[in-house]
Amino acid sequence: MQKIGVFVCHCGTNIAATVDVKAVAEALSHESGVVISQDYQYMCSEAGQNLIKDAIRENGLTGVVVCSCSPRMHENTFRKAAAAAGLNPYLVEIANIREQCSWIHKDIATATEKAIILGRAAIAKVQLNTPLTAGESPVAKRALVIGGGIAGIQTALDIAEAGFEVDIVEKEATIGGKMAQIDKTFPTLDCAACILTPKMVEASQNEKITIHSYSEVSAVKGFIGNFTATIKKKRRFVDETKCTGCGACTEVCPMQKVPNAFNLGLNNRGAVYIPFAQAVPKVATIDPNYCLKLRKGDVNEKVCGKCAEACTAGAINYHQQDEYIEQKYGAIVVATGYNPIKLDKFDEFAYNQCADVVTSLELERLMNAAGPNGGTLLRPSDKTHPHKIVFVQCVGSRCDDSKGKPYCSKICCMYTAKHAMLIREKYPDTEVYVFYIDVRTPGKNFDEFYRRAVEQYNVHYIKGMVGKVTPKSDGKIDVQASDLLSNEQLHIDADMVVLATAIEPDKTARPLATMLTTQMDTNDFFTEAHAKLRPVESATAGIFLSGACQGPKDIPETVAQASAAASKAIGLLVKDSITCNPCVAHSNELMCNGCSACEKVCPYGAITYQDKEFRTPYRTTVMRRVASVNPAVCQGCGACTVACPSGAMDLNGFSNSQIMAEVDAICK
Amino acid sequence: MQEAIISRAKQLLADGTVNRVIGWKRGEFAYDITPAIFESPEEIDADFVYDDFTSANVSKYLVKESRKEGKILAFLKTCDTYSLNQLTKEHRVDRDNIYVVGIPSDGKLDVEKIKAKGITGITGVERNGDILTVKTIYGDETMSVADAMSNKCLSCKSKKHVTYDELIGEDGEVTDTNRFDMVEKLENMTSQERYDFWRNELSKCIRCNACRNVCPACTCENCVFNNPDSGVENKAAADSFEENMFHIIRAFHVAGRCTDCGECSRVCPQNIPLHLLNRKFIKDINSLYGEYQAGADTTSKAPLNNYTFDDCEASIVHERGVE
Amino acid sequence: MNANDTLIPYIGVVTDIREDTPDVKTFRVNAIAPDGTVGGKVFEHMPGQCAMLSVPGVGEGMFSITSSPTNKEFMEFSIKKCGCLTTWLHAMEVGQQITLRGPYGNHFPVETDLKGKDLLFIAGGIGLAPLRSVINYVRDNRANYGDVQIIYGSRSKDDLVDYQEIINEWCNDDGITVNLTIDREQEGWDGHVGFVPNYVKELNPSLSKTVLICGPPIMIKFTLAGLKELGFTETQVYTTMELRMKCAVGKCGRCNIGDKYVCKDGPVFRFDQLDELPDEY
Amino acid sequence: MQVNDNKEFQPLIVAFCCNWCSYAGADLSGTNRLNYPTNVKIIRVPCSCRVNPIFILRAFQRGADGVILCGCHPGDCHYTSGNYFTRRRMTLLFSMLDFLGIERDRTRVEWVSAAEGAKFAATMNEFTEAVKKLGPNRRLEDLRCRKQ
Amino acid sequence: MLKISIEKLNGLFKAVAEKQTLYIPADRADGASEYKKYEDGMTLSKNLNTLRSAKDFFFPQTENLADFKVEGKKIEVIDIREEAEDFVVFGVRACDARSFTILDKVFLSEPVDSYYKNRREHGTIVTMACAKPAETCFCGTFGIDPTEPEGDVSCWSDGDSIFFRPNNEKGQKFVDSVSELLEDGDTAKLDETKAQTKEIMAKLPLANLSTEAFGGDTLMEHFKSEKWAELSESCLGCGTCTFVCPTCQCYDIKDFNTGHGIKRFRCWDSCMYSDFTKMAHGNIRNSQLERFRQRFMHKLVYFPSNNNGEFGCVGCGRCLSKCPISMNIVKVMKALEVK
Repeated sequence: MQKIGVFVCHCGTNIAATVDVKAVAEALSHESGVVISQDYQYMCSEAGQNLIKDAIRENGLTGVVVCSCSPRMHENTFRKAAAAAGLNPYLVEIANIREQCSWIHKDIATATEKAIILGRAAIAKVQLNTPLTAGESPVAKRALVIGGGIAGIQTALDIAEAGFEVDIVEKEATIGGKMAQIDKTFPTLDCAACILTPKMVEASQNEKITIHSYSEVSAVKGFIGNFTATIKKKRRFVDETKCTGCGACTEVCPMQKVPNAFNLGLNNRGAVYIPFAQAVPKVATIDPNYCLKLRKGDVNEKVCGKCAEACTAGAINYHQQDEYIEQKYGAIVVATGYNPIKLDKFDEFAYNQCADVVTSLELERLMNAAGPNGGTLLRPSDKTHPHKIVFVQCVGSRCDDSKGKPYCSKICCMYTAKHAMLIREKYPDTEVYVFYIDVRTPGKNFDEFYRRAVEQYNVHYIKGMVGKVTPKSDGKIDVQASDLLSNEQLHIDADMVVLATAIEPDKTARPLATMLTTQMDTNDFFTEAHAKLRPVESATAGIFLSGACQGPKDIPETVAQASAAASKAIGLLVKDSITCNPCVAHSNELMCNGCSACEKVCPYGAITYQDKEFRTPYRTTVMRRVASVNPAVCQGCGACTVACPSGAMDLNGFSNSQIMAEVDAICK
Repeated sequence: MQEAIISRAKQLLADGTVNRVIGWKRGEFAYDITPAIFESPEEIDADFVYDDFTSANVSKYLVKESRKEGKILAFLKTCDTYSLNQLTKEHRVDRDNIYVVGIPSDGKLDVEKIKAKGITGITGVERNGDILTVKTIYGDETMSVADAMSNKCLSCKSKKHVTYDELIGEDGEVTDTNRFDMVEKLENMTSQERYDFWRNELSKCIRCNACRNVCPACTCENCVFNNPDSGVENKAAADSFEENMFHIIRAFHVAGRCTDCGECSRVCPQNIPLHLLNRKFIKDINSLYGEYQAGADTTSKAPLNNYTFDDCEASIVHERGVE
Repeated sequence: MNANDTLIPYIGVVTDIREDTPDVKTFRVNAIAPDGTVGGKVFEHMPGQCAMLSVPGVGEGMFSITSSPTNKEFMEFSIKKCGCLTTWLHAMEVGQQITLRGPYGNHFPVETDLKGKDLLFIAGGIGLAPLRSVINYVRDNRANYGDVQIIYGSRSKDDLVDYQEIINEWCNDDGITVNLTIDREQEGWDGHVGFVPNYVKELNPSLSKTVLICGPPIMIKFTLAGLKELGFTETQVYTTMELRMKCAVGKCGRCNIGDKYVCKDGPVFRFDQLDELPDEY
Repeated sequence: MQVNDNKEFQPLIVAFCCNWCSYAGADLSGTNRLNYPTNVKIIRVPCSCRVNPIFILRAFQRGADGVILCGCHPGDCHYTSGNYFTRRRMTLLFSMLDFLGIERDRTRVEWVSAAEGAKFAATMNEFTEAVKKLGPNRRLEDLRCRKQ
Repeated sequence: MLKISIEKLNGLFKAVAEKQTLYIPADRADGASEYKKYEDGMTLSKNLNTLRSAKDFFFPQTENLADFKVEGKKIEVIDIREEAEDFVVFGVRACDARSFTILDKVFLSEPVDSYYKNRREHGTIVTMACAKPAETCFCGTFGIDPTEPEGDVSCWSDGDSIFFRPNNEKGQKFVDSVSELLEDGDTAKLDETKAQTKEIMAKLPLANLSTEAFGGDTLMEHFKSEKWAELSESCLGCGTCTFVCPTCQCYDIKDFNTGHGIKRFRCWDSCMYSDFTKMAHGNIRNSQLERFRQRFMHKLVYFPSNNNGEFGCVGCGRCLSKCPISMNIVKVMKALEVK
């Protein structure tokens, strides 16, 4: 038989002024199962809590209902009090008779009547409450950072600094990401390499950090504190442990017509290569698509082999195979970054027809001292000095058709101002035009920076759209545009056109999100757990977001978010175990159909399926596919409980029968 | 057609592809055909039938049958293949253990419609083009085939088999139908008229559960209406509320999963147009969330297990025309 | 409409609750007079008959009446916790009212076939509940019956229903032999250990006895086989099948085994009667 | 249904509120002392997506005259996607109730954030008035549950 | 014999309905017919039989048995039974008329079901002979003559007039109450109609169906038959056959908490339902085979065994036309009678 204690709080006069608390306590004392019903000035006070504790002990209460302020206020207080008296804390229910009764009503009679009904509902519910125990699950003290750009590097460094092992998985041959390709950074115009490469070195030298370059995450299983990831180390045909990065192999390689990916194909490199001078790890990699020996198919054939001959360390290994590493992690940070979009759909800009129409990232390389032209800005087509350069903004950004992206790529306005300024600084004879829709400069010193470009460097900013870019036979490029302010059609004979290309999440992000059971928006940016309050966490517990994989960001923002993600991960890794929310869903396997509806609506990937054997009444067995909920991952939203047609899914603390009992009590 | 099917069934049994066949067995009269499982060529020769009255959708039996030892041969009409696909998607059948032969259907007849014409004592039915001759102990009667056509076939949504291992006959296309006409007509009534319409219909319900038990989407291990803990368990409607509730919940549970096979209305002993409830959901889903045909594939997310950021708000219901 | 209908129940009040085993409680039920006085029985019955107990809103359930008709003060029900209603019953306190209707079914032929006979009671677990009514009836009409032997077994000592009554009363009666057994060795138990069917064979009771048996189906099956081995005939053995009863009035259509309705033709059957029925039990 | 002294029809409104936004919004309207009628009784659920259509039907069966479901604004769900499912489910359910001739103004979904105390109170005032206009729920009630 | 011309029949209905509730088979929009409370302007359906049988009037699908008030530990039983009002069910066919003999054996045997008895006592059954039996009819198998229906009053139509014959006191009372509308009539044409009907009966496809192979003494033989597996394999386990059946009477008793009291009600249940025999300790008929067998064994073996050979089926044919998968008692009988 239930023994329920009801405790009605006056909250001074907050409740008592509008609700006849004595009448409420009296009325509720007659409810089925209620053995004690009291009122008190302040239930949340120590004396009030003691009243509850004593009642639990003396009456052997099986449930407690406190009619008081909002459960958002003191539910925890009363749960703790119950626990202190030996009652499971989840056998406490709150009837909110302050915020949702006394404070909003004026008439004592009706407010009291309503308070009684709310009390009844809480009593009806508590009768069906079951003791719940928060489970615990251990935390593996190691983090996985996916992506080795500035975001990944910063996150890894911060986590390592806190004393935890970190693995960086980078799909390219070196870490560094996009920042390594950038020439200067806005708004300070300091050299990107100068600030990035020390960080790369730091990462490589940190004992806690393991860098898996030229590697991919091929599988992730598990849940917060307890992930298992499989990392595929792609074969680079060079033994990383032996290679000294001397570069001798790259010099002897006879196949020198490989488009240099690091320079975005603006020049060539060898089939065996080190991406750039400060690459980390500084290890050579052989591109099997171009290597004369590997392209043959049979490495035992006597073809080329010059690099192996040149390598004094004996690091070249044509027989190398992909290697798979399985590792346990407590936390995963996604830092997969971005890429400029492909411009195949933007024929109007003649990008594919004309070598002198370049993207902004290509311009970075063209202007970089380590770039193809050693830092001198020359037209890619004829290596001449350009005198007139047109920048086109929002190429593929803020598009309302399917060609581009609906969002603002955020960084273009600023880097274009930077490019314009740098060009005008270095080549005062070069005229620079910028066609823009708006110039967006929210950020510290950003607007000043842009104004400097316009005012000091006389960059021609024209509000308008570029309609068509046409390469002309004389090597010039006709840029046809409209000036929206003067409403004029313009034709500019440009030497170069630079397209501020929209950025998009890396292509590896979506398969990764599937593996991680994290959510993505329609643009493939990872979705944060809460747009405002949990901006660096994914909705899936234990998976954090760093950098542009979550949305377009500039470097300082990326670094800030990287550190934030790191601190969140550290917060998780310092725990030996995590307490799970006991108000989670659970599946009744006898009723489960295995239809997967619950799995489809679970935002956390907390539901998995297994084939289980069930006994039939005839002493035979049948195999059935049934769902099971991982309580460490489930957050208790209840979406699955409604998606489940058979009602096999139910939610602890808010079970079907509990909610229906409340409905019944209210409608009684 | 029947000959082709029978001979193929016997072949597949003989060559060991399958060890049994699910199809239809002839009855006492021309029309009382029972789904049945055949294990030998003799049984097939004796009783297998495929004719104007083999309207039963046998896909639901495969939930149980596909888990048994050995592969089963299922002859599926176009609409039945949608049901099977949906079951496959929901992991309710072991598709690998089923050999599906798609068979064409040019529309099945509904004996209830013949009887509704006042024709009784039926001993045989002959279809000659558009004319149906019903032989009775009181003499022959004729009527148009269209008048005897089962409702589900009158608004056939597709002549295309969406899953099969082989086909007998030609495959058709997904067709445009008038299947939402009646839903639309009801939508255009006033709320009171709709209420009266449904009260009249649903008050006929005897809660025999035929609609649920025949429904290929209703394959729950334990139906909520049988589960005392579900809060909706009941065996008979003791109040008009319970009549409404049963049908709302039944339709809601198959919303986005119902392939519109029409079995519920076909088997209803009280001739309640239950399919209209399902079609209302289908129509809503199509118009609000984009065209969706349950069972057309085995991978798409059901509309109720899916969303887009810019779905309409529930208030759209309030904004519709007539109250 | 003054005629009573058996479907309209009486009200009884629980006046004592005894915890027999971890999952069996024995409830004492008294009648309640219109003026509110509590006492006496709600209705009379014969040993082996059943009553439908109910808590409105929770459900109805059929239970055998554990007390003997010779007890004029109260009725008792020994109830094992297994479903929704029994869980509720187990949670109730003294003073709780419940509804009763009955008595239902036939009874052990204590005034006819069993009269003057040596009796052997074989029970397993909660199966003692219906037999206890007969045992106490026999004890209270001692002169009408011959020797009485009781073989009772349970999973453990703690699972023996009515242990105190067995030890303190039955064992002290003249002419009653009580043989207790438990399934597995247990500390503090120096009695017999082993399953009931085997124990029965070990004890090798005299073939003159009439046997009344009740317990889990599997126990009944093996005990019956054992008895037959010993030379007993089916006409000597009675059992009760009240578990199958539902409406109690032979109308709801559930409890029948073949053409016999357990609630009307039973629940007490002689095994030769069951033999004529299809093997559906 | 409650009966007042002046015998004006007093509807019973059941409001399901998600714990994170709407329940907090309701608290806020209390904190700000924004009145709404006592007819409204709130049931707290973790997320609007926890609300099973069965609960809504049950409320009507047991005597509710109106049922309102409040959750976080789309995009703000504490569980990221719960209210999107709610939106589809309830749209279809309400559409079905309407199809069966149940007055559509008896049901409503409203997104109320934790900051929208005023909106919560206004919504409840408005909804109560709307249901009051409809009169007692007769089309989806269970006569057995009607108070004598 | 007393008669009324068919044109005047509605006048008779009106007169009856003035004094007591009258139910007549009326046509529905979908062409089927069902019993409806007579109101002015309604006409008698020409259909052979109603979708649902007349059993509903005596054993309704749901009925309140008793109410309870529970407060704290106290329980109050409220006997809600009231004397039923007199009513007339008109146009019951011979098969359905016989169903009351069967239902009476269940509900009026000890302990008597007062709810059923009450309605039975206050209800007058006016039967109507059949003239145009359907292919699904096989009442003859159970010794029912559709031209000689039982009931409190038997009626016949010869196409022009309806003839009345009271069969008992209650029937006489009914005939007396409308006697001023009736006149004496010649039955020559009626006899001809009856003879025609009998001819048709002999030609019905199920005319030769026999109960010879069934009855109490065939229990073990049929119970153990191997044919049940095949017969039941496609059964959906719905309750259609049982709910349209005029003789099926299985029920369940449940409590409903209204929030201000408990209502105990009885509702039809079906032995075909998977949870029919599910109780706290388990299910005694776990498979559809067992449940399917139970239904037909009950009608063909158990019931006759307990009721002097009377079968639990009246051959109305409803299950033949309503079973979703067309499995029915006729197919079962034909399968089982083959040795």
